[in-house]
Amino acid sequence: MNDDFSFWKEFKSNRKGVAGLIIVGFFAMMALLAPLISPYDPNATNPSLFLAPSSSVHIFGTNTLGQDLFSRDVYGAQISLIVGIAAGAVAVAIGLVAGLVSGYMGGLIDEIIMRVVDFFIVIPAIVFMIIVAALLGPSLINIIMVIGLLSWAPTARIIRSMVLSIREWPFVESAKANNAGNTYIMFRHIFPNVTSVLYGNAMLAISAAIFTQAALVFLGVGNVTSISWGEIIRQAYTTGALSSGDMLYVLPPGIFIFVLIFGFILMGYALEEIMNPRLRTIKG
Amino acid sequence: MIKIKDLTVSYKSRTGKVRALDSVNAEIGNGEIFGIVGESGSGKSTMAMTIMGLLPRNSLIEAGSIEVDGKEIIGLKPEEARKIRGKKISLVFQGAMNTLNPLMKIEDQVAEPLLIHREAKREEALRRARETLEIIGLDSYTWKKYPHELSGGMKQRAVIATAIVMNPGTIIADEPSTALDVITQVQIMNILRRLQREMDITVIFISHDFPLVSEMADRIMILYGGKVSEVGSNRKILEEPGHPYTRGLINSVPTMTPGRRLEAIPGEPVNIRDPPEGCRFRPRCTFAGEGCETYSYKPVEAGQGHLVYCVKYGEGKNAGSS
Amino acid sequence: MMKNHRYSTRLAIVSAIVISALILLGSGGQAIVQSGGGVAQPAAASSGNQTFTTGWFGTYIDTLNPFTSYSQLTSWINSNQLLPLVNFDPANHTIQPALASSWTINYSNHTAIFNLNPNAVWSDGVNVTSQDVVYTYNIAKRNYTFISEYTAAVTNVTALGPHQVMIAFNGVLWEMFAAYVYIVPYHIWKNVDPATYPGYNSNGTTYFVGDGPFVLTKYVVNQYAKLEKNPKWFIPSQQPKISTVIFQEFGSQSSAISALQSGAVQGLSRILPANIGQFQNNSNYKVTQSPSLEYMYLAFNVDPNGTGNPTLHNLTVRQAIAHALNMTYLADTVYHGYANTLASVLAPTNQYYDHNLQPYSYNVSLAKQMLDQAGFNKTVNGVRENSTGAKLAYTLLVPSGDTEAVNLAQLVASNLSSIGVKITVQAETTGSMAATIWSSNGTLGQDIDLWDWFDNVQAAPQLLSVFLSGQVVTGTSDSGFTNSTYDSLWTQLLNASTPAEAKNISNQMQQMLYNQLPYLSLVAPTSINVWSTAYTNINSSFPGGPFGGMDYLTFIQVEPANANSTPAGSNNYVLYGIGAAILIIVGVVAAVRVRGRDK
Amino acid sequence: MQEVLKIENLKKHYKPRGRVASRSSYIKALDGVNLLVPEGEIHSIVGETGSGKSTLGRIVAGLVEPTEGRVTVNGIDMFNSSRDKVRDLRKKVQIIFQDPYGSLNPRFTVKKIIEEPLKLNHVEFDRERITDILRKVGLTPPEDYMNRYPHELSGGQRQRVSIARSFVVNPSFVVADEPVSMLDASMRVSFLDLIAEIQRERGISMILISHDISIAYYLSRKINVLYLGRIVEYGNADDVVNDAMHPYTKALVQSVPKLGKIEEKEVEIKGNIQTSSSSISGCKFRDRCMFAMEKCATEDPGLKEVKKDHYVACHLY
Amino acid sequence: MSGFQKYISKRIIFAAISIFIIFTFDFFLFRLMPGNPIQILYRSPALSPSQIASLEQQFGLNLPMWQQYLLFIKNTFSGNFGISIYYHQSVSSVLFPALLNSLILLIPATIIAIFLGIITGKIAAWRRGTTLDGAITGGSMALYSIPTFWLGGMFILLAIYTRSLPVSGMYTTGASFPSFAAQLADLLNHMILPLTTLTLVLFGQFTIIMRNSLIDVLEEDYINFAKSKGASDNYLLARHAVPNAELPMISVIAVNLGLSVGGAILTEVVFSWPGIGFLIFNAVNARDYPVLQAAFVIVAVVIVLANIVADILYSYLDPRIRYQ
Repeated sequence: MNDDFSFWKEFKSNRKGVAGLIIVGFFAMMALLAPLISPYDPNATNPSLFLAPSSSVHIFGTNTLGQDLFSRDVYGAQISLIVGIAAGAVAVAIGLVAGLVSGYMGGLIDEIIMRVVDFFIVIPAIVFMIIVAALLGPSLINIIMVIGLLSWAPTARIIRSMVLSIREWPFVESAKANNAGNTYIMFRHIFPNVTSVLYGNAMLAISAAIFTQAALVFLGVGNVTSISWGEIIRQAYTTGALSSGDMLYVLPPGIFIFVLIFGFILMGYALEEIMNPRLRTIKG
Repeated sequence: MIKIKDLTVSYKSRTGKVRALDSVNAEIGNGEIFGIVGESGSGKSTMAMTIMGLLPRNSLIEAGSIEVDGKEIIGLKPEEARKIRGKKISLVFQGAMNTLNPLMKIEDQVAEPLLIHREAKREEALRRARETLEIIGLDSYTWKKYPHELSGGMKQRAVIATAIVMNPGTIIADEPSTALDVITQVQIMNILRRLQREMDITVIFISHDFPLVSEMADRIMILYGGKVSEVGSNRKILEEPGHPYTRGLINSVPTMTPGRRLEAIPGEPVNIRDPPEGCRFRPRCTFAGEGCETYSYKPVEAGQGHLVYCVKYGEGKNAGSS
Repeated sequence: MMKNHRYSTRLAIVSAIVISALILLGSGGQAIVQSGGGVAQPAAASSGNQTFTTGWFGTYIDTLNPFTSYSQLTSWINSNQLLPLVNFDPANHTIQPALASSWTINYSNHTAIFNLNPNAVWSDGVNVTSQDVVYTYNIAKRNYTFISEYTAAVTNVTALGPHQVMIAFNGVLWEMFAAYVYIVPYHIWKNVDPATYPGYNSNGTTYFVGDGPFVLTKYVVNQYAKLEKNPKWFIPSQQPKISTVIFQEFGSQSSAISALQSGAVQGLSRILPANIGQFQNNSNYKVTQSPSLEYMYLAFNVDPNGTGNPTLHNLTVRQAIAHALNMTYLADTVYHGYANTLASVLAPTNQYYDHNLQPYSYNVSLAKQMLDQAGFNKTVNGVRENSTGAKLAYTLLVPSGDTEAVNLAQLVASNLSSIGVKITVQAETTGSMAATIWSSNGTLGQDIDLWDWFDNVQAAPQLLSVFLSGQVVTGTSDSGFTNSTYDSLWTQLLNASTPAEAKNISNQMQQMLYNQLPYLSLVAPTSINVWSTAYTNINSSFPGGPFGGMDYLTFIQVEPANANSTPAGSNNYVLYGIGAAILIIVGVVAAVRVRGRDK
Repeated sequence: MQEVLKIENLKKHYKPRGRVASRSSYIKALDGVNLLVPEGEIHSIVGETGSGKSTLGRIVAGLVEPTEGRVTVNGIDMFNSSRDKVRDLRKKVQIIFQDPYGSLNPRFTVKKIIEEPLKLNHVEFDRERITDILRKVGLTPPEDYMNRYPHELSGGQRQRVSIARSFVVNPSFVVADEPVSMLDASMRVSFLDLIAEIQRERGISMILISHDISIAYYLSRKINVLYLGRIVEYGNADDVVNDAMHPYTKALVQSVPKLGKIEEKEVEIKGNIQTSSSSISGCKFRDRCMFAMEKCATEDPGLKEVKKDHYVACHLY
Repeated sequence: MSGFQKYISKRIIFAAISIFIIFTFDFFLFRLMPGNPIQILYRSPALSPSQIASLEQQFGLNLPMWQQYLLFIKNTFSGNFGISIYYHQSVSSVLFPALLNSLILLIPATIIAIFLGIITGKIAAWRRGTTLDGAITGGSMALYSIPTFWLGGMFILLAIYTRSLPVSGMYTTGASFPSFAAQLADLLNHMILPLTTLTLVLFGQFTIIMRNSLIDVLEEDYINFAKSKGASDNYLLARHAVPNAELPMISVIAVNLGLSVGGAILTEVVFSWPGIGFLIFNAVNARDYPVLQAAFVIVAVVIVLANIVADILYSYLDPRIRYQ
């Protein structure tokens, strides 16, 4: 619970956090500047460039439609980031509200919300997502909502446990003794004090969403018509580029997914370390 | 006999180095209860940890020496240091609630030092542990219990039993009664007194509670901001306190004497991250004046073994007793 | 002294026991099918024992029940172990003897008499009789079976003797369908519910009873079906030269290819162009092409009650779209040339395919001109619209599981953007795609979909029935084409008295579809086949390829190139297995030991 | 003399956590407490952890509803009056918490913290009022502190802010729940003095809750000794401390450390405080009492006035 | 009732509630989705409306919703999940062998990953703040970040290049085994790649859990107290720190089981391992409602039950609950 100034100071001195930020920043630039970076229209086909190997013209070669893989890899950053951030935001927002209400209200409401949270934590999310995504259809919004609506439970649980401890703090009692209403206490007193864990949590939610999106696309239930890393890997599998040993087809998108997720996770852990002093490497 | 010389310990932190103990000297005689009094940030716990060799990893012993029975213990190899811990000096922690491993039975925890130091086989160790528990006043009912099944007072007794099971020469009791109820506190204190008397153990008794220390200790050392401010026998300190801080502490003890007004010490304890120049008590001291700012903590001998670390000692107003 | 909390060690031991138990259970849990009754013993492992494994991906064995199976793989497997009355030879479009050794057909009174091969015997030793045929045809006509369409023209089946049956029928086409009705053993099936019977006995004592050259001896769901030479096979001239055929299912092209490379699989059909290179110049493999049974098409929602974009009801718009697509480019780009363009709604190998039809010419300016004439002459943001604001903007549904189809759809979209038609490609699983197309109120809900048909009934223009009225509610028609003339032509077709008449009617129907364009046929991908040169005598002229084919002829012909050669993929698994076991054990032991020892 | 706080037969029973509720297993945190605090006086509640003293404080502050009994402040029933009256009453009753770390919202500035009760209670105020109270509690100059966050203050300064917050609305009654127990010994007296000073100046009535009878003695006029939810002794501070009658009170007094070495300290008491459930009949202290008689097991000793203004609940008297 | 029994019965009640929620959710999820499975699956040119009706009746799709629900609950409890639309046999005869195959892969992977995770997590926690800790935590996070399906693909590539290990299936196709040992050897041979993939993915996660758990424990007073008894570092870790850190790990791992199952499903699909994940993958494409529905219920219930086992284990190992 530090003010913003010391937060940035702490963050800057956290090597994981800085590394994560650099990675995420790199991919954000990639997504934003994709039209400038990519040498070709990622959708332009060319029958004569069937699975062209890597060359100075096509750095990563081309796919079975003769589309430039490098350009597609660059554009792929967009979907990953959009889905990751949007789904992460949905998950964190729902988790926050559910956790706040559950922890603060207590009683039956808490019991119900926690049973639902238990349910969502226990059920194998990916199975559920495969089924729901397959049934709902794979538009971008659907994918975001499916991932978001199914990943809020851990956040809710963390927020709830924080709320449970914060609501017992004397400053909350003091406000209560002064006729403060529930909404006031929830949003003026408790909310600002739980936001600190949200940052780290949001990063982890985003990384999970990126992973899930790629996995859903790979399984063919995601949005396979837009350019995404998961789709490139899927194509490599289904069109036999993998079995023909075309390394530059499969390696880059996989590494991109991996590094981007890694970046978010690094940031998440860094934020958690900053917010939760117990994990700090050196006691302050 | 424990001799502490010029002990200086500091902690590294993000904002820089913090000196928790600064050139502390003390001599603790065999078989006595040596009380150390200090408020938060005075360095009293650091002292306990330094003697035990249990300083956290971000700490640094900058200077000084600690001799136990003539043997230097600072800078010992880990294996050597282990031979002293629990065997020659043992520690009674503060916060009885969390000192015991929740997954182990009481008797196993009490017997553990014997096993660690290979003093006894398991059966023998358990037998001795049970004996010790009985001495401390815990009957067979408690032996096979887990910590969460005992009350705070019983847990603290078990901790004391663990500390004495090896017959160490010295026990360091660091706030042994904090978080206990006043009545339990009395019982724990009585146990420590009895042990010291009957087993001829040296007890280093550390507390923030000045009256409690004065009930217990033969000699008292008062720490303030990592520095010693006064050290001497219990009686001398109470009757002829030499340091304004000591006097302040005495005057603010609520003794329940009818009609007695207590005197407050103004201000707040020193922030050891940013201590003032010279005498650290200076900002709160009513006698502060010339020389205090440059005071180098040269003690004044006020009597046999009674040292006062005040430049104004003996001067004018700072001479009388309370 | 450390004994209290060593639960990790105990945990490890308990888990090891649990895992072993699971594996034991697992082996019992597999549906291991052994020939029952000790009658039909599968060929024992002996020298000269040859196993030919063919891989398959995309669709799986659903059930081995020939009445309820919908999977092409299943019908292929069944064709190897169950005989129909007659076989259809796609090479010369004639019917050949199978279970029936001879037959006489009387077109004037619409009856046919089949004489069963008196040697025919089931693999459990029971003779094949006309009772089996009558039973099979009666089951096949029930409406839950998926072969009821093949028996629709059959009005009655009667046993004239133990080896003679008489079939009463309508039309001329029915005899072709007879090739797709596999006769099942009555003495087995009378005890089961044919609707849910999996096709083999699944209750412990598992066996399959067939009369084909091979018979199933082992079936593992979602993995493989193993067929071994049927010792009771009754046609000596068609004795298989290999002992075992395995149909293995793969999750992806990649794993199938790697299995071929490692020697676990000896033949694959329908591999992708991307993988040809690995095998083409390798003397261990042979690569061939076969005509395909499959073709890709665009279906336009012309359902009068449909909820799609109504501009598609305009024939000129559909024709303009047809002219705007460069089919050759599509075939070259998506299939790298391993596909042919086509003009009708049947597979080009179908006997009834009208070869007079030619694909719509690729003519962008003509297409633009047609759209202008149709009133779509205003272009807003690159999308044409007419004076009432109706836009030529469509959603194109495509099955996401089929990468080529998705690619095809994307190329169609970019092709059509050049004439101001905007296509949004939406790839979905076939399930949700179907849900969009056949919306619940019996009308079509999509704009356009890109899908494929497998024209597996090569002897008849069966697929023409898709365009009959009322096929929307059945979930068959995805175009909603309704035309009473067409419907009456179909009735005529079914009742045609000569094959030539049938051909003529079917040509008229194909012409009509060609002109009306409910479907725009795009390409028919060629089947690319690879097999190990350790085997010879593999006929690749079958439509669909030898390992994607339709009957047992492939496998009775397959022959080891060298009788002494052992198939690739030697059993070094024991070695690896032991290595892995040691690794796991060492890991666990190390984990237990190292605990607490290191710093 | 008018009483500000009047508590009659106050009971608070808790359902034990995670247990199936049965009447007999209820924990009786308070079991029939009567209390009367006149205007301008400080009364103390003394007892060990588990005696119910904090529950009492929280009920008076309106944070917990009692199971039974009446609490009136200035004659208005705290729990059975109209909403508006209760709201108004809450403004009049303030509480000072023990923990200087947890009692201030780390996300609020000092200014915001002190303004909060004023805003919540719709009291009109100006900047002056805030600076005045800050100056009063010794945070001078006030401008230096107004915009600071709690983590920028020392422990003592936080407790001063906490005191300022409680007094800024001009309460007529204050509950001080162990106000100095978490402060260093050298600061305690000055805080007690500060609280007493404001109390005297403004004529506020107060209950002081403490486990340390010596602190209660220092500050308050009357002392109530609480044991397992019951008052076992009540009287003037001097009488209760120097003429303790109940064995428990005697033990409490004896246990207070005094200056000077002692060889062995006698406390005539055994065991630990138990939780109180209704299954205990008679005197709740009898298990720990050196003087327990047969009568103690069966008969509940009521609070009797043994000397003038000195009440004891014990069969010895 | 002792605290232990009370704790366990409470957990069982919660689990029962969870299972009920799962059932209800499962049922409505599948009924409320658009589309008719008959139309979708049996895209046959000659299917008449009466045939469709007959199929609907066969699969119980024509009953009113509430009847379908009651039927569903009743059938689920009796282990009757209906007839698979695709396989035309009882769902359980397809599902349970697949579940078993999944467990054969998942359980060893989880156990190996836990053991390795405990070791590396312990090293990292003990040396926290050092380069070694950085390397281990960084590496674990990296492993945790690798897309499972991609990692599996890399192993397939490797196997193809070296032509060494089988990359799909569970047993050698069509092989009949002379002995259990031979069968086991074949199984292990097929298991190496999927097991390695899954273990690696889980390993990173468990390392981080163990490290954080241990760091929390190392801050506890009883660790310092044990040190003050003269305990060596090894003794301290083995006797005090690790047991206390492993306890919370049990429940964290149980809670994360859903996640592990996710990894297992992707692994199964990549390696065509005939487990429940592969079955689900196929059933999604075939829109086999009954199989999907049952697979979801079974997986969820297995995880709920695993959580109960973990709870019982936890409460058995933790005297604070055992003797309450």
